[in-house]
Amino acid sequence: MDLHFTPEQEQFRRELRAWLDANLERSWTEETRDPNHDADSLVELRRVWQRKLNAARYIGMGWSEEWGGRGASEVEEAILQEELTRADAPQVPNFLGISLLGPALIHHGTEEQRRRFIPKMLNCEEIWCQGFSEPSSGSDLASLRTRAEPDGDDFRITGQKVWTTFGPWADWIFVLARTDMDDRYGGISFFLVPIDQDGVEMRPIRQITGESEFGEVFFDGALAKREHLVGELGEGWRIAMTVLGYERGAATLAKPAEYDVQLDGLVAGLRASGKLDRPDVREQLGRLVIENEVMRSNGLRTLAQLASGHAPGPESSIEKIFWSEYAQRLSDSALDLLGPEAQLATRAQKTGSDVDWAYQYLWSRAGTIYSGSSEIQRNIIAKRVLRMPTA
Amino acid sequence: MDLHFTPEQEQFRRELRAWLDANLERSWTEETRDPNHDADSLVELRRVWQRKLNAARYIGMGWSEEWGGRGASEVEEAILQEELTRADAPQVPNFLGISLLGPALIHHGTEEQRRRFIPKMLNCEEIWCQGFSEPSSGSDLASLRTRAEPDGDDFRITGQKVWTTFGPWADWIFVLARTDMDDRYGGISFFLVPIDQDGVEMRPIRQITGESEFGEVFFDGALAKREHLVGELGEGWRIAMTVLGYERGAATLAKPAEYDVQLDGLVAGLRASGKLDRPDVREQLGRLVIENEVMRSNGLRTLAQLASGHAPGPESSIEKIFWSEYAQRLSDSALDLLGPEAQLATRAQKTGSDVDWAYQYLWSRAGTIYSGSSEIQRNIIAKRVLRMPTA
Amino acid sequence: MQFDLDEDRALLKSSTRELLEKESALADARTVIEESAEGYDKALYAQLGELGYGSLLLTEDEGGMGVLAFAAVLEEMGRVAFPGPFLDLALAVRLLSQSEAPEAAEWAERAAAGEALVVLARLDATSGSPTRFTGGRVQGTKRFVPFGAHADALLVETGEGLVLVPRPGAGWNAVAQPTIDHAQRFAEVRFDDAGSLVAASDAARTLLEDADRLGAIGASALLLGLMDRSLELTVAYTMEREAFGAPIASFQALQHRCADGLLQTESTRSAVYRAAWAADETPDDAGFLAAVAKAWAGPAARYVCGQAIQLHGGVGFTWEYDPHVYLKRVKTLEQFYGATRDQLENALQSRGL
Amino acid sequence: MQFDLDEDRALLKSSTRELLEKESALADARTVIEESAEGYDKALYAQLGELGYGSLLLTEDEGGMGVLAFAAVLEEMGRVAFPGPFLDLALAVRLLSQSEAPEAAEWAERAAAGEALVVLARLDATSGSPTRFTGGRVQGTKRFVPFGAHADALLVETGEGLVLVPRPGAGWNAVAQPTIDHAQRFAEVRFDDAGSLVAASDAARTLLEDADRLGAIGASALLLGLMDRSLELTVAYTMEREAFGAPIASFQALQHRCADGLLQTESTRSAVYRAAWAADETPDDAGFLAAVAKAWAGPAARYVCGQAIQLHGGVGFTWEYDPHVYLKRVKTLEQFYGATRDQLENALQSRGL
Repeated sequence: MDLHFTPEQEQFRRELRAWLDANLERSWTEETRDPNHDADSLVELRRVWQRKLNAARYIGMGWSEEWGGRGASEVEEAILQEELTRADAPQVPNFLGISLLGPALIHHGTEEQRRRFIPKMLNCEEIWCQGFSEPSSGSDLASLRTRAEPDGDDFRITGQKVWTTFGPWADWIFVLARTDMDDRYGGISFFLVPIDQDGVEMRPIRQITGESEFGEVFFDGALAKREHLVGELGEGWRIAMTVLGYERGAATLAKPAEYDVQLDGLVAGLRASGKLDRPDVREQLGRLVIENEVMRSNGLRTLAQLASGHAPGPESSIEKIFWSEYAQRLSDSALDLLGPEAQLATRAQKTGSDVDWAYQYLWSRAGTIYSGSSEIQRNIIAKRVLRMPTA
Repeated sequence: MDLHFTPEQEQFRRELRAWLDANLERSWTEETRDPNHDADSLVELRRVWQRKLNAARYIGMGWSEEWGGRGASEVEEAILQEELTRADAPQVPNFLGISLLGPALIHHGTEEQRRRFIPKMLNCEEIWCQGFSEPSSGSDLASLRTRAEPDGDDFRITGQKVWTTFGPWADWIFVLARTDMDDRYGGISFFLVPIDQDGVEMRPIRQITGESEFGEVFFDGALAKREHLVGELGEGWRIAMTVLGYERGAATLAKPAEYDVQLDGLVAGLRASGKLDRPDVREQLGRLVIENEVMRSNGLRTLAQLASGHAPGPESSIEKIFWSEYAQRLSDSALDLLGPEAQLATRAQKTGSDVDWAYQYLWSRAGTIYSGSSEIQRNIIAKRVLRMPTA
Repeated sequence: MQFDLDEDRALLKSSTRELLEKESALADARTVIEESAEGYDKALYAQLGELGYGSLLLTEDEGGMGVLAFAAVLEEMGRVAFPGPFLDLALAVRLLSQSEAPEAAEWAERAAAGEALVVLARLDATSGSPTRFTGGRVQGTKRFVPFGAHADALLVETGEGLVLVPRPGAGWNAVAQPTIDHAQRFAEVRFDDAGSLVAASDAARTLLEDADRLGAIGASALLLGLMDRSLELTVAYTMEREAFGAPIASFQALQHRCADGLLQTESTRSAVYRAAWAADETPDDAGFLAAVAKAWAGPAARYVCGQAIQLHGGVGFTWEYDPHVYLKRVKTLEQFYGATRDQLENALQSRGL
Repeated sequence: MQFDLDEDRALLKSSTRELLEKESALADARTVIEESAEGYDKALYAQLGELGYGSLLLTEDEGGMGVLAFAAVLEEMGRVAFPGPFLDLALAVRLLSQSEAPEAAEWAERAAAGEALVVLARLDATSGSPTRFTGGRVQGTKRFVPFGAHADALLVETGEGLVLVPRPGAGWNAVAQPTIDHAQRFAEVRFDDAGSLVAASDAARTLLEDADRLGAIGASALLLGLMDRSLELTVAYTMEREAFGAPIASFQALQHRCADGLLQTESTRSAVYRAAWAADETPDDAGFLAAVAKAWAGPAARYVCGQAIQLHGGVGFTWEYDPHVYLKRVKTLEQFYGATRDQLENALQSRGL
């Protein structure tokens, strides 16, 4: 057992920190509180930030040099995400493109597809969004009904996708669509579709936070060219599932780092209000602190497993459940402990604790739903890890 | 809305209290701590206590005068149970006979059966136990496999029953047995079987508390006479389900009274150890106090519904879940709050709080399992109250 | 014993439901919440005033129907997330009607009629001196004054007692304090205004204790309505929504959480109605029971309305669907009118602990 | 980075499992727990001593294998609810071996070899004066001394430091303190006995802090083993047990609780091994991580082992089936070696809060 980072990894972290010090001018929290910003200018800021990161070769780090990467390991990727979180850097607009589509193209795409799409994805000339979920297939993704019908050499896509993060600003969407209505898994194919065309309508979805970071997309005979089919016909499900697995590890250190920042804010608020010495408050705070540290321990373990060549299995469901439910406990407790000031509206006013608690409280509701709800994750653990039978 | 008891009910309570003052010499807690007692002498003490209660016409109070009762309402029955609990009186050995078999005989038995069994049940000349559950049919009671086969006019019973409370001291057992293997519900009949015969073997089951209040019974061609069949052949399931419904209401006030006694003990212990002023302790204590009061509010509501002629429906599942899970939270918190002394072994030593916490902690584990586990209760609420569909 | 409401109150409750469903269905309520400046429909409040709702919380002798009737109405208001200061206004009316100060009766009448908005201003600003009443003027700053910016008069808690401050000619020196709950309009109000004492310190304390107790019961009744309707919406949604070829309502894990929701909701009902009935009938234990109801209702509603979002899945996280309106209301109501932690302490203290 | 144990420790762990499964399967452990006077198998402890387990917790320089190896062994002991003072003995050995007092080395050796039972006596009686060491004698009363009645020597915490008291000729003046956990044998010991100082106040404090930390890690490792095995037993039982025509393992509500059990158990594993590794390798944050591990492991084990009883249904409540053995051990371990509440406070303090 060895939880030390290697000297090279430590060196990577030091360089990254220095780079962030030099290049990140304002934290994301400050940006979002700046009344001169609107949703569009914030996206533009993120685009510029991604270009900076890309120029410094921090985007797609795990890919080979040929595709702009450095062949970095999962550990370095995790360090990158941890440091970006600690520094409160903006999230890059193409994070779904980078984490899902990039690997899909590298492993399953054609040479032409890689050349055409990867560079513009990396430097954010084109923003990508993901077209997997549909209004009536969320948890049960394979029940999707959007269909792609042949039209000459090409395809025409009809149906509806939803929860497309960054959809309202995206140029392209990668879509799972049905090319065979009868084959549940084998009838799904993977297409790249430009959004700026007749037959594609993108509507923003307003979230409970008041923002509209998601969209829903209506396809009405939208054109998907044959050359923009990824893999073979009917390989879409397999590609999607493989690629979802590549997300592994990246968030293992970033999540506890994110909650450390929030915990520091909570402590500051409690200190300011003179409550930090109350035993009831300390007990609740202590629990939040140790839970986050246990989460970090799980993360280090996953990372160590990856580093020694073990693929993490469905145990990653444990991490998903843990961080998403913890985030709810944390913001919920903060609202309780800090008193009415913590309820002040999202991103409107500062509290003594310098965290937008009301916003976090609302936003934390999404984590247990997206990317496989807590219910689905528990099903996975019961069935695939504990091998409990299906009813 | 009116949660007052009637003047008659208040009068009943006053008389009962006076009677208890005069007749209950030592509390049950004191008796159980008396090293001169063993399990048998404690049962004997309970038998004597039941006779006293019966002589004062507090047993089977809801039955008609013909059968020893006073035609009392559910409210009076609830007051009786509440006061017995407050006074920490011993439980009567025939409580299952009184609450289940008595009503079964009164509503479904023959005149001869009533005359033969009810008086001896009331004055505890005969102790009854219940033979419903089987090793492989617990939650799914209707899957029971003990069978009764005709033998001339009579029946021979073969099979196994389990969780028979007071079984080790019982003279008779009322048994659900299968008279038709193919009819899930309609193939079950209700028999009265003497235990002291060849073909019946009763073995005590040791519980996690170390006591053996339960038994398991093995039937190997045990004789059940035709005259001891209750109702018609195949009516057993219907009778059992009707009779289980008669339990309604009796515990509604007794449970919160029981936990009030424990809460008083917890407060005394916290006061003695100087912890009662700690905010973390007060928060936890406060939650236990208010939860018990909410339980009492539920109980008063159920009772008021009964008093105004409404039958409580499957909502009684809410009360079962509430008290059984509360009892676990209460003893668990007490062990945490009172420190190591609260862990001292069951009924061996007193703590400052004068409650046998370790015993309560273990015993509380049973409540969420017996009489329909918490899982079954939640199924009932979902399906019968909320009308959610079966998978 | 009887748990059902008597005929008058049952009729009040059902006619309130009818009125609210006609005049302020959730969709309308949401329009008011999301678009109006004041945060409530003035015309509708005037109509409620005419119908006698404004004086509902007064005793029957005073022309009201008492706390139980009030709780029944608030439950219905909770169900449709009825916007505005109904609870706060009722507390002010009750308080003013118990004062012997000459101005009080008139303001009580106007407030009850829905002609004037009067609410309590309690919480002092976290920094600065406590609010004082000296030389006929109120000086100090109050935060989280409900609907304070639009009030016609404020009942201000000061070191000297409770002071009625009519809106000054130039309007309030107020800053909006928008919270997580769009239905709630708080303001921080800075006072340097003329006012008149409606109750001196001891009398004020008694009145405010009464207001605290009724505020707790009222907020609990709102929470009851919110969680009751939220559970209904959730169960209905799970019946419609299909996954893996079956309505998700058939999945046991979801069933058990809905069952827990029912347990929480029905237990809240028992606690709230008992506390409200006690406030009318057995005042000795009403303080304890009010604390019990509020300490239970807050976390219960948070559980039910949080689960509502979870069980709605993706759409539960959208602005368009309703569950978030309930969750947000719940979070604010849980924190105000005696936060859970404070009510637990109140419960212990009223039991002599 | 690597999470797996290195070869030596992995071998130690697997050979410990083999040994314990052969020599002390749960059935045998239960016989010792339920029937023996001492609460442990003396011959088996001597055998463990011969095999070097007694000095395991010493550093490699001192002939041990350190904390990580120790945790791995305790996890295995937890799995079979291995009875006796193994953890307490190891703490005493470590402590004695760090003392410079002349008697200490000899006792350390005998204790490590399984020839003498030495344990710590920490908690003063709730009434009476704190334990003192004056004029070469220890005077005072210690409660909850683990396996104290059968100890050959006790390491007594006094106001003057840590004092070694060999069993007096007439035996200890001890009263058994049986708890909920039959596997644990506590005694209250009244001292008026000759002893020798093995560490004076400051040095004693340092040694005891070390013992606290290692006790927390050791207890957490035991809890890990207990819940790990308890979950296995439970999942296996739900696969066998049928209701309504299907194995109860197919019911989603039960599946989700087992899934939560795995989450709790595997998270405990991460926390315990990280803390143990840190105690060997990065002592600066080992105190914090030990507090984290213990504060997490207690409630986690209580959840898993409590659910084990619930999911076993009726048989879970019997003496015959094993789940209660685990639950009882868990409750005691949760309360001792730093109760959850105290470890939460330790965690905050070690973070400077």
